[in-house]
Amino acid sequence: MSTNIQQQNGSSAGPFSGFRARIASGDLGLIPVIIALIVIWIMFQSVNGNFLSGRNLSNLILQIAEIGMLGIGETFVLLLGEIDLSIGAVSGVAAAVLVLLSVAGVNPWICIIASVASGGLIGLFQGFWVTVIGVPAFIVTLAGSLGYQGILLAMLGSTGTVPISNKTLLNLTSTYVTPWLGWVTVIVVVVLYAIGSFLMQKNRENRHLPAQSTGSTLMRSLLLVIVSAVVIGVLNTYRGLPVAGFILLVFVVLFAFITQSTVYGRHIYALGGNKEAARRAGINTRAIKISIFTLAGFMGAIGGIIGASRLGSASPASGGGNLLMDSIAAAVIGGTSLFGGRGSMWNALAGALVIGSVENGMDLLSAPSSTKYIVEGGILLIAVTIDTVTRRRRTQAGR
Amino acid sequence: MSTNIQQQNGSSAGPFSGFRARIASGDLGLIPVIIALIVIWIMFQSVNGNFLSGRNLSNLILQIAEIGMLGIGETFVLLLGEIDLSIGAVSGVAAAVLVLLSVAGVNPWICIIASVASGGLIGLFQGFWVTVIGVPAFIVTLAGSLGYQGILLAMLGSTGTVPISNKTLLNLTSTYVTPWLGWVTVIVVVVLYAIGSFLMQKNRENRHLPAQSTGSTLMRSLLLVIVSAVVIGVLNTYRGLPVAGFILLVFVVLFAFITQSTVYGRHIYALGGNKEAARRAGINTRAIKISIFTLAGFMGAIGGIIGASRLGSASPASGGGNLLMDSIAAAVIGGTSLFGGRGSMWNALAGALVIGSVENGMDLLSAPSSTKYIVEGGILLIAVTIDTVTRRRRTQAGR
Amino acid sequence: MSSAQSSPLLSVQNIRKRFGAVQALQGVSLDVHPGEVVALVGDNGAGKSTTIKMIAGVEQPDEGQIYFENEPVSLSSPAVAERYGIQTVYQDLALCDNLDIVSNLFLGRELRRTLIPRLPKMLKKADMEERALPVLRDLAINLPALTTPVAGLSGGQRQMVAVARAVLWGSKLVMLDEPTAALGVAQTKAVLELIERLASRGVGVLVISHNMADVLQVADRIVVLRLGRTVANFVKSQTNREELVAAITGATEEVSTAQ
Amino acid sequence: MSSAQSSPLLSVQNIRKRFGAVQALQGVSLDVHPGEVVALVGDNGAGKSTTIKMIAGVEQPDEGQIYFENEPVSLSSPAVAERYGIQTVYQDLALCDNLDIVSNLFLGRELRRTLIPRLPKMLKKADMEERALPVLRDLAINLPALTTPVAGLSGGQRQMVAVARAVLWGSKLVMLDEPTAALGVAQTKAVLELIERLASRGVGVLVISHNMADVLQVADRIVVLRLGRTVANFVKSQTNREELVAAITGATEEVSTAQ
Amino acid sequence: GSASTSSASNDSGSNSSGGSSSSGGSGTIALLLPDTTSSARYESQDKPDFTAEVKKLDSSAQVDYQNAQGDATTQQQQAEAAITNGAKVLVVDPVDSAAAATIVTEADKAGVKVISYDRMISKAPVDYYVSFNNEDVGKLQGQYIADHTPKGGTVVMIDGAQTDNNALQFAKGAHEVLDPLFKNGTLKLGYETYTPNWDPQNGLREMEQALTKLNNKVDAVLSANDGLAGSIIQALSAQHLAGKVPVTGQDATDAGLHDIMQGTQSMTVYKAVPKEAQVAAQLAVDILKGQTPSSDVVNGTQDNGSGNPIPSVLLQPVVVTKDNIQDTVIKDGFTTMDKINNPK
Ligand SMILES: Nc1ncnc2c1ncn2[C@@H]1O[C@H](COP(=O)(O)OP(=O)(O)OP(=O)(O)O)[C@@H](O)[C@H]1O
Ligand SMILES: Nc1ncnc2c1ncn2[C@@H]1O[C@H](COP(=O)(O)OP(=O)(O)OP(=O)(O)O)[C@@H](O)[C@H]1O
Ligand SMILES: [Mg+2]
Ligand SMILES: [Mg+2]
Repeated sequence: MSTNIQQQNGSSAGPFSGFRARIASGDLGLIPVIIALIVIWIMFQSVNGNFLSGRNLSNLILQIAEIGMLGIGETFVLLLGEIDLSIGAVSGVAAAVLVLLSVAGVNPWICIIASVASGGLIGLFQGFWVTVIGVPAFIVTLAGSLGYQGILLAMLGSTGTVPISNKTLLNLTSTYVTPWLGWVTVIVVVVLYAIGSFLMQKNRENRHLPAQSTGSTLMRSLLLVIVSAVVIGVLNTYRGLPVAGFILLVFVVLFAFITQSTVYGRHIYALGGNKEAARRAGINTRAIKISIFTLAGFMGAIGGIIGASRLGSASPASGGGNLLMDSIAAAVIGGTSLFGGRGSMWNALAGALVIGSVENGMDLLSAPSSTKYIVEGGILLIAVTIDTVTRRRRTQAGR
Repeated sequence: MSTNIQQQNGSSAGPFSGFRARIASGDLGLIPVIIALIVIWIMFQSVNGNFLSGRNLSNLILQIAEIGMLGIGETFVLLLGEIDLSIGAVSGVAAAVLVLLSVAGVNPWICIIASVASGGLIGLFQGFWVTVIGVPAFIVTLAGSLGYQGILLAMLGSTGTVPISNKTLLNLTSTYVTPWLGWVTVIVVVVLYAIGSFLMQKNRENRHLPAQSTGSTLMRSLLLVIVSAVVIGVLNTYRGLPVAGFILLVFVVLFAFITQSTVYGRHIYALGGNKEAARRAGINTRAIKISIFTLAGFMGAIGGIIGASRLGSASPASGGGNLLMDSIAAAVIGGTSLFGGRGSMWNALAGALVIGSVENGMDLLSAPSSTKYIVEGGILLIAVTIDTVTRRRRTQAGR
Repeated sequence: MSSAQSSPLLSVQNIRKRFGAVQALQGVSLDVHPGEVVALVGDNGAGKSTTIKMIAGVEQPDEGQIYFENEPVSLSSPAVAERYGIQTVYQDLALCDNLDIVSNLFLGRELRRTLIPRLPKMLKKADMEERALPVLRDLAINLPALTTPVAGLSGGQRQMVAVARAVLWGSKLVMLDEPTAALGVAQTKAVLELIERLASRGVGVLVISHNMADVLQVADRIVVLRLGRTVANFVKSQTNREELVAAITGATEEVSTAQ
Repeated sequence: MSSAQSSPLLSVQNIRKRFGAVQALQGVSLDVHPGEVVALVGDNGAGKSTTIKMIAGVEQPDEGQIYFENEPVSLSSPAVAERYGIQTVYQDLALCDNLDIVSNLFLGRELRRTLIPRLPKMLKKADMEERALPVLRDLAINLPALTTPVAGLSGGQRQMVAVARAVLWGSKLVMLDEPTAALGVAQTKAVLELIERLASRGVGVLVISHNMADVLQVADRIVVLRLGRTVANFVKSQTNREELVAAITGATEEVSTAQ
Repeated sequence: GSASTSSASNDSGSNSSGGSSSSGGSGTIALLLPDTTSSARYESQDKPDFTAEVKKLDSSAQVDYQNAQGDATTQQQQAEAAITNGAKVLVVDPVDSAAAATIVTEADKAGVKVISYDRMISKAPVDYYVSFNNEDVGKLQGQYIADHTPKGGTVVMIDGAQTDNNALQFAKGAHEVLDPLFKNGTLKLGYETYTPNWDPQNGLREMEQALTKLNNKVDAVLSANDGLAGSIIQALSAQHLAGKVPVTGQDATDAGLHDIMQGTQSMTVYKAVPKEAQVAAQLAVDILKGQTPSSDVVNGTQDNGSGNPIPSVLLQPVVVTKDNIQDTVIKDGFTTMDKINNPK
């Protein structure tokens, strides 16, 4: 008749206790995709010594900025157990809005706001249709992507590509965080992280709740110091951290915070895990769903702006090609489930890095197209296979 | 303490009883998509009088033959709650195999067998990876589609388009069932259907199980007579039923029979409904999953063969474009669920007809690309919205 | 433990509900007063769960009216019901398998901190864990660490999480659909005690159970459903197991005592 | 109704199982003889369902051995267990919501007709419906039309479909995980009778229940689990409710009578 | 760093890691081509011819070949990769003429020269331009139709992908010739459509629908390229019209020339790709060696909106019909009669 609630490893455990517990339970989080990334990097570096140069990493960061933004949007939608097939087309429309306004002489910031607003509006429309009318997201967004492609053609079809001449817009993706500012950023981030972790640990210890050990907190902070210092150090050998990459990182951190630490984020996971349970718990599932589709539209537009800035133009082909599949793949490779309720923003970033690295590396090797396709497919498969096989313990540990 | 098992409307009910019961329960099957189809047809016919001509219907049938085949394959995979993103690329590879062998002078039937076998082999590989290694189908088939695109380029990249000169292969999609043979077919089908329904009804009545009324059986047979007679009659005003359309119909009927009336088909639905329950019932879930992916590969290849025969060639663009999305959309528009366990082969056919009709109609109007895209998207959305809204009663009636 | 004298907290009047071909409810009426424990009993498929879902706002009745605190109410969603102070433990336990025990306990009622007004509120994770512990301890149940996802819980453990949830939040009316079905002896006792504690705090309790011993122990009044219809309404002190079973199975017709 | 004299049908020897951080089983041993009804009891989370899942081939033990008809067996999947003649009713009822009642009853055991050898077999739908009717009638339950999907069934109705399934197919050993938890009075009685009928046909039955009255009525022998370990093994005639409850909750230590 | 296509011949010391600009020998030339689907020429002609010519002129130079698969963003990534790899000259056939301006800007910053190949990069200071004029291609197609369609005849125009800038230019050129005729009633435009993705499947459906709509009253078909022409001929032959109606084309693919020999396709616009590739290779090697290309190669200038005239090599596209196959494509060694009669 005794009650018995097991406690997690308390504060007395060693610095690696959390990590070891995770390995034991098979919940590895980002570890598999990071392993895959490291393997890919070592592979390419060994074939072409330029791969890990500051310059190429800087290229890589700029190259994934757009996919990363779209991947974040897609991750939100996937967390709900839905899918957004229009995010590529939305980014195209947003790019066209941006460029056409800019060409008409509108202030660049107003262009950006209008472009983002158009993406949000499209997302809102889709969210409404999915939620209130109840048509499956797959169809709404597929039909949407056709429609938006039509709108894009109507906007640019007769003129073809329209170049951007506004410097502010072009600079979005061609300026860099100066080296010393990069270092300052690293220091600020690490200090904030360390203080935050320490305060949380103390708070939990004071309440006699299971908490991380001081050793573990220190270890994590140290790891963060090393990784971010190496990255900034390498990037500074070229021109520093690209501003677009910095913006992407800010989005990832912001949305990671929202999904992990806010009520809204918790409700997203609840909806993805069991929609009916969430509804019965009194959560306003409709509002959340609509807001997420709107958010995905926003992120699509932001990706489109970055894409347009990088290309220096918008064209009827904007938002086409592999963009959609790449952004879904980024989310999924990172470990986000297609069935909802599992995943994180960090997954999207890691997945975008995997895809970006493969494309970047294959281009660097200037392999024939056929080889490129085959190798890209192969690496994708292997990266996720690593994830699956390491995660299998978890599947065995339960359902 | 009385046991009480409700009986369905017995044989005493009127001819429409089954239909009325369906309406009441909200399980409308094909009705919404057929309504959508009729609306679309009336719309286009009112704008362009050629739309419902024998000639254009014959075009339409040939135009949907490939999507239909791929839609069938995709439906099988969706029934399991999986997805196949490679079916387009597989059809491209199969087309290349077909054409290259044919150009090398191989007997056309052996070309076809080799092409279909290559599709099946690819499907088998994917099925293995999904089932045994456990990587999500989304990733396996996405990576696969990249890889097969690479293979296609390796086969055709340096030569470009390779034309077919073999008459047998070209005739697959350019011959027609002669008018009188068409009528014979209609009669055979209707008679078989009527006898089958009647025997089943008698069998059930003899066992005192709820059965359709004789009136209802007669009504259904009559409906079948009218519809098929009208279709064949209209097609015969041109050249008759295209052989490729006949083949598609045979596949639909065959696979509809397999999914609805065989043990294998029942197990597919079980797996799609609740994988764990199916496994616990002792069903060999792995074998079924692998076989379905193989089947999807087969259907991809058959679609590819039809596509190549129609184009009279294979090229690096084979299997690309909208083929994949169209075939998934065909399945989903028809009413097949993306989450497994609900749908049918007839849905795939109906969905392919919807998509095909829209594209056919828009091309007939030679609308500008922007309008085409927008209208296609709009019709897609509206077609499925009709389905959703009429089905809503069902959602309200439970989950 | 009163009934007739005070005005009812909840009054369900003649509701009907059809699912496709099945007429699940064809006239259900019942009252629950504040501080009263009402048991809803009936055979399998009699419509008990459906009745509860109507009151919880999960489904909407085709006909009939529900009154809460003497006002006619339209319970169009669970969120609305919750705003009236109604909490429910469902038979098909509505938990999010991907979330941990604490998250499920606080789902939709998370303790929150406003960082910036009008922006998403932060979760007070430590506070929630702290508050969850004593509630779960009260329920005499073995549980793994509170941060494990509920996917891995045993049948009884899941049941307890659902019960704890309703108890934490129900302010006026708590409904429990077979809350002790999956529970062990000690846990069943704990839940029955809990129901009594709730009632003594003035909360109305509507409980479904197939266990006549439990029903007779905990309920003040017993409403019997048969084939989607309320067929009897007993006061605990004036009935016994045999009479109840007879009413449930229909061995007696249209018995109705008291009230 | 024998036990020690015949050799056991099923013998589980000291199995252990860990799920991530939770050690669910840490030494479970039990025997079931042909024609014998063995009850497995224990507190919530004691490991009863996990034990049954090992025997049903749903999960594999980390350590320990299972013998079936005196042979060591490796129950690597439910299909294997089924081939040995083992059928199970799971606590988290494993039904396909999109299929109808008849299809669920016959799932994996469909009556079939070979049209062309080596090609998919045809379903004998009418035969299955015909055979399902009497079995369901026996179980004294209200059911909607047999061709409605099980998604819309009530808790008890689902439970009955699962029980009927196991009864239809279990040829040597039938395991039932809380089969009467969601059932009404009449239905519970029907299931208990069914268990007795099965045993009298020589089938071994392993049943989990929290209801001591039912256990004492139907079981020949009672095995008690506590915190993942077998702690006691009673012969029905030599024990009583209080002793059982004491063993379950750990009020007495390591009691073990008979066998 | 070393590139892989042009083999291991020059691997000595160039595989050292880190160095981002200069890699031993006389350096690398990057050849950036747009796609593999709109025409087979890029993989089957441009790439091998260009590479061979470079090798011939300077055996130590390397060619770093990239194909963007029709995606402007991919092309930009590939340009970045080439610059990272230390290429000194970029030969760019832009997927998108306007978007490729950013490639020029980046190359400029890295001190890398850019040759705009086949299609002009607009509004950017490219160093040289080697091409056939896209609008000229359209004009040739349009002129052929104007010359070979009976008065009052109905013309069907099947254009390329509207999302492809080049397709817009082809169509523009054709309309420049035909629009006056449409206007004065000499010819009738019966049907016109762009073809999404240049997809032959779409082209086939469009032609079928055009025939249905016009009730087979079609007197000429302007097809943007040979790939679409193949689909158009399929649709015509189903109506027994193949060979009775003029059909244009572009690229002089083996399949297209095959149809010309069969009489089902009337013409194709032949752009002497080997010549183009050779000239571009010559310019690139000259730049690599620090020499100024001779003025008899660079035969003009072209305005691309960048403010400065771009020194250009302008080549003349040629109309190929059954009559002049021998004198053009065969004589140039572009293809062989054997390949035409028996494609692949
Ligand atoms: N969503 C639904 N769709 C179709 N029929 C339904 C649905 N929900 C309930 N029913 C039917 O309504 C009737 C009443 O079901 P309900 O769940 O209310 O019974 P119950 O009294 O709770 O039974 P139990 O004691 O077995 O839980 C049953 O016959 C059931 O089949
Ligand atoms: N898949 C799983 N993953 C993680 N833990 C699990 C899993 N399955 C069971 N457990 C844990 O193992 C222990 C035993 O669970 P089990 O389901 O066997 O209990 P039980 O005796 O059947 O309890 P109840 O009477 O409540 O059904 C529980 O603590 C549970 O949390
Ligand atoms: Mg119920
Ligand atoms: Mg259990």
